Amino acid sequence: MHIMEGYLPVAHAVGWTAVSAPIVAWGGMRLVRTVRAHPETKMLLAASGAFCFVLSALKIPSVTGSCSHPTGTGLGAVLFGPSVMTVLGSLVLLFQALLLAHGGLTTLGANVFSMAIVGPFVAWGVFRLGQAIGASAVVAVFMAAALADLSTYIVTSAQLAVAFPDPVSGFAGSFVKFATVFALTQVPLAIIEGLVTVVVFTILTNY
Amino acid sequence: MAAAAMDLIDRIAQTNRWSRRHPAEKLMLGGGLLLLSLILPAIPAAPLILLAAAAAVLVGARVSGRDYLAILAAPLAFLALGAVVLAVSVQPDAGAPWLTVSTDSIATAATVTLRALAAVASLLLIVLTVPLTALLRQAHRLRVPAPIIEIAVMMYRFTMLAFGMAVRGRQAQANRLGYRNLRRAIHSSGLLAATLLPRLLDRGRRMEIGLATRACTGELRTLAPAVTLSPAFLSGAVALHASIAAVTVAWVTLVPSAA
Amino acid sequence: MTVAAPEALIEAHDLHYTFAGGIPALSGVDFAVRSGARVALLGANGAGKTTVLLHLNGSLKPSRGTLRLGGEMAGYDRAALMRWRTRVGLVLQDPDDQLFAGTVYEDVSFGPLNLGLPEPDVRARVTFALEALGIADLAARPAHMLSFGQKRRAAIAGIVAMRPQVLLLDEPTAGLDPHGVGQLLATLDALAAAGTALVLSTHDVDLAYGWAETVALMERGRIIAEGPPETVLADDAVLARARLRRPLLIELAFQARAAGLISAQPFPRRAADLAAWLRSAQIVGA
Amino acid sequence: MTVAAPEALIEAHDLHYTFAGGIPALSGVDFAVRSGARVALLGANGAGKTTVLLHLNGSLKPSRGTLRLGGEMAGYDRAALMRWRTRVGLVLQDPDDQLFAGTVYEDVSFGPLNLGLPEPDVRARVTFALEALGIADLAARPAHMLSFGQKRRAAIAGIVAMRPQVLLLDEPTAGLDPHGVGQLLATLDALAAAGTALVLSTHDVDLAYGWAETVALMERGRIIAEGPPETVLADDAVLARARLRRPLLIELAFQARAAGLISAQPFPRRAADLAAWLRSAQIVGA
Repeated sequence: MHIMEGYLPVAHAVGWTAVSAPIVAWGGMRLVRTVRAHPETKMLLAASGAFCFVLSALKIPSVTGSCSHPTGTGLGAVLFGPSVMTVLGSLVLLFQALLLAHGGLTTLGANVFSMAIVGPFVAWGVFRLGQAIGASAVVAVFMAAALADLSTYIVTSAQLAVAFPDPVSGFAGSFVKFATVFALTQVPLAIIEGLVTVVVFTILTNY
Repeated sequence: MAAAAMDLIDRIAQTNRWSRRHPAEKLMLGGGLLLLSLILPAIPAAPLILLAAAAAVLVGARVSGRDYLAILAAPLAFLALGAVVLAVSVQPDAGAPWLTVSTDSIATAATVTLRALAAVASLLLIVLTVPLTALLRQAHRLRVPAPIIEIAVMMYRFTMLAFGMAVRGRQAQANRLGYRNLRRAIHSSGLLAATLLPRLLDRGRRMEIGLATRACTGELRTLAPAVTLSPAFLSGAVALHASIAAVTVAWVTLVPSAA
Repeated sequence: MTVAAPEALIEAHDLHYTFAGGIPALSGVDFAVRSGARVALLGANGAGKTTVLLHLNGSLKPSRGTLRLGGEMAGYDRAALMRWRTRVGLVLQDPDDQLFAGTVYEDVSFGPLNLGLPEPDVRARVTFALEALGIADLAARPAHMLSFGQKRRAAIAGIVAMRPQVLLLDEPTAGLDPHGVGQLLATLDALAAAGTALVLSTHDVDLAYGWAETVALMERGRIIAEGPPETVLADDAVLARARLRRPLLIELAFQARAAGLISAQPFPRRAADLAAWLRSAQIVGA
Repeated sequence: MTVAAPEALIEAHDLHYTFAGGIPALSGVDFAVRSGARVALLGANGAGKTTVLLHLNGSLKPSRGTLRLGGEMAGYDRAALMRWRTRVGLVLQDPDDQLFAGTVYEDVSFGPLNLGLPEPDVRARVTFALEALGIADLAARPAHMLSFGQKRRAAIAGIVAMRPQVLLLDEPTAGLDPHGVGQLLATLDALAAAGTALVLSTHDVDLAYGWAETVALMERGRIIAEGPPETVLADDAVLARARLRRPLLIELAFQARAAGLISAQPFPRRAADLAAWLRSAQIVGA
């Protein structure tokens, strides 16, 4: 679930784009440098990007029946690193907007911030933290993927709350509303994404 | 699965009556409407934009109404849910929060929903008439570095291959009852994803050989068929944008309650 | 004295199906699989063979038409599909689409485990399937380290381990060299002898002629002819419609007739029988 | 009077190659491609056909042995590889490994652009290649909207647009139905008539027998026999070593002989010539 085309007021659309653009540009520059030095990585990056896109579009057994879906950014961040994921995640969002009419172009900046920046960095941070405190790889990967998924939806709720504060209870009330509808229903899905990611991670590191 | 929706959108984008038109024409038309939907007051602009965008897709590009509605269904569901959330207010006093509805919140919900509807229709106009790769070709105008565009073009290709693999893989698992309960389904999904990545990376390596045999220099330069820009189409688009803006301005000035 | 015809294992009636974008895939397919069947679903690329197979095990739901299993109307709810797939197994064309990470043994155990069988039964079925396909020695190999032919066998073993009554195979000989094809057909013969009904799709007329008991010829989402291979595959009109050619052995028989050797019916089905057939041919002219 | 044999376009001598993991792929391959050649590289799966083709256009470098191009030792630096690939084109087996661009037109333009040609020349070559393969109407299609046969043609067009002197094709008929194979062979005939030397790999003995001028039989990384198809493919000993069978038409000739019809040499190469061949056959016994 992303913020739909036209849902954000102009100022917000521009604002979130301004926040996301430098971070994605930073990731993009690092990527371009890698690719210029090793042109063959282009193909592997494209294949990885396609993998992330398919992950995010895989219908995992849905509990809520909502339009929620996994983000796939947790696994991507653990496998490819967060700076690569900012770019691949942005491309995934662009593809979702253009191939699935899911999300949007004017809301791309906001969605990139929640899914391609916050999600991967949370995942990466949690994974590194887990390793640092000696948690098993399984636990670290589970937490990284589940929290990346959940944080994306919390940020989305916050973005919507900032844009549409409740006439009575302001940002806080609005955040509660959006979080209840969008983020809370995502909790079981986040757990499932965590579990699936553990299966994937275990297999990929074993074979 | 999303694969069916993507397949439908991609197929329409590749085969609609406007698919051979210069991408810039349709980007101009759809992008202009999208911009107007954001900056003009939703009443009366949004209904006009919705009408114009839908007409362009259905009449101009000859997209079937059934397909159009099927694609619109998902955003409509989001809109309906969002409208309810916006229309209801949380009253945090008296201990437990209360839900109330006010004219203000209903007005916000209506405006936002209308505007988003117009914007989605404009987005669909672009999405359904311009093939993704034609759009990516235009990205260099936005000064996107060539390697990023090349990765995106390749990613599109791999995405189409990956979706096929995922759909068939899932079918194969379902044939062996891999989705009979939640536990097995989580296991099967994990297996499927874990199989997909090495297969895609393998595909990437073989593609590397495929490109090398064509004297690849490191860059992935290609040439698109030459298409000419139609000045008539472009001026039509601009005229449409201008008249929607003019009607909106006139409405806002003449109808006192609109202000 | 009237004996009721044995109930068909699968009976499809008037199947219609349309792909996304409104492209018709099937337009009125009638097809039955009886116990002990050896059917070749023959057709050019794009004729609709795969789509028929996907309907026969419930992977696709027809937009019109009906499917009966053992005489009962097929259901598409979770429980009905489960029962359906235990009875009708489908092997997809590309083995890479159905082999998942892990060893051959693990992969073959996937289906029996999903059936919820106790471990000893699962192990017994895996052993049985691996032996039936002649790949017991590959059990511990990871799937990506197999040759193409071995992958194909492992994929079939994964379905055979579910002990289906009907085994559907989508282009099972594609990509196999003559030796691999021979091995595969021998395996299929063994499965048929053990009582499994077999339906395979192919565009190889020589294969269909030599292997099948019944040939169903597909073209543009329809079955345009069905019957014994020596009849269907000698009918130039339907072959032309299906954009296929005569099997070489039939071609030879026609040419022999044209050369003045009147053929003795029936045409030989295997190249090895050619000598006997030529010997029995009545010589005219010369 | 001595006339120097025309210099071979490619001449491979004693090629050795080992895959990662130490598995030997080639162990001493000698192979030459002369102008006007129509060679079928025939062998079972895993015999080393693809590895030979990858060496012939410089995609793999032999661990031992030499390659000469037009008499000169092949180089593996960037400039040498570039010249090499302009002269020797390789079409991979799976067209999905080769098609990368958004549309067929763009994809076919890739090679000519890499050659550094000016835009009008690139466009001319794309148009020529699309027409040579009969897919001009598919120019604006993306690869995933093509049928398998169309993908194959698009992949070949991408190489033909580079106007190579030698065209190498890895299993070009794999996955094609009889109609598709017929179309492809007609296209190859046209390219051969225009002066392109052709080498194709296959495990289809009937195809090799009917199409090739020279057959090179591979087994375990070696070429174990080379010569005209009617000689090589009638030699049961080498066929057995290569795990292949006789072409059906040769089988027929043998069976006819066994049946008491002494065959008139040479064996017919096409099924259509059978009647004439049978008519000319000397009848013994009867």
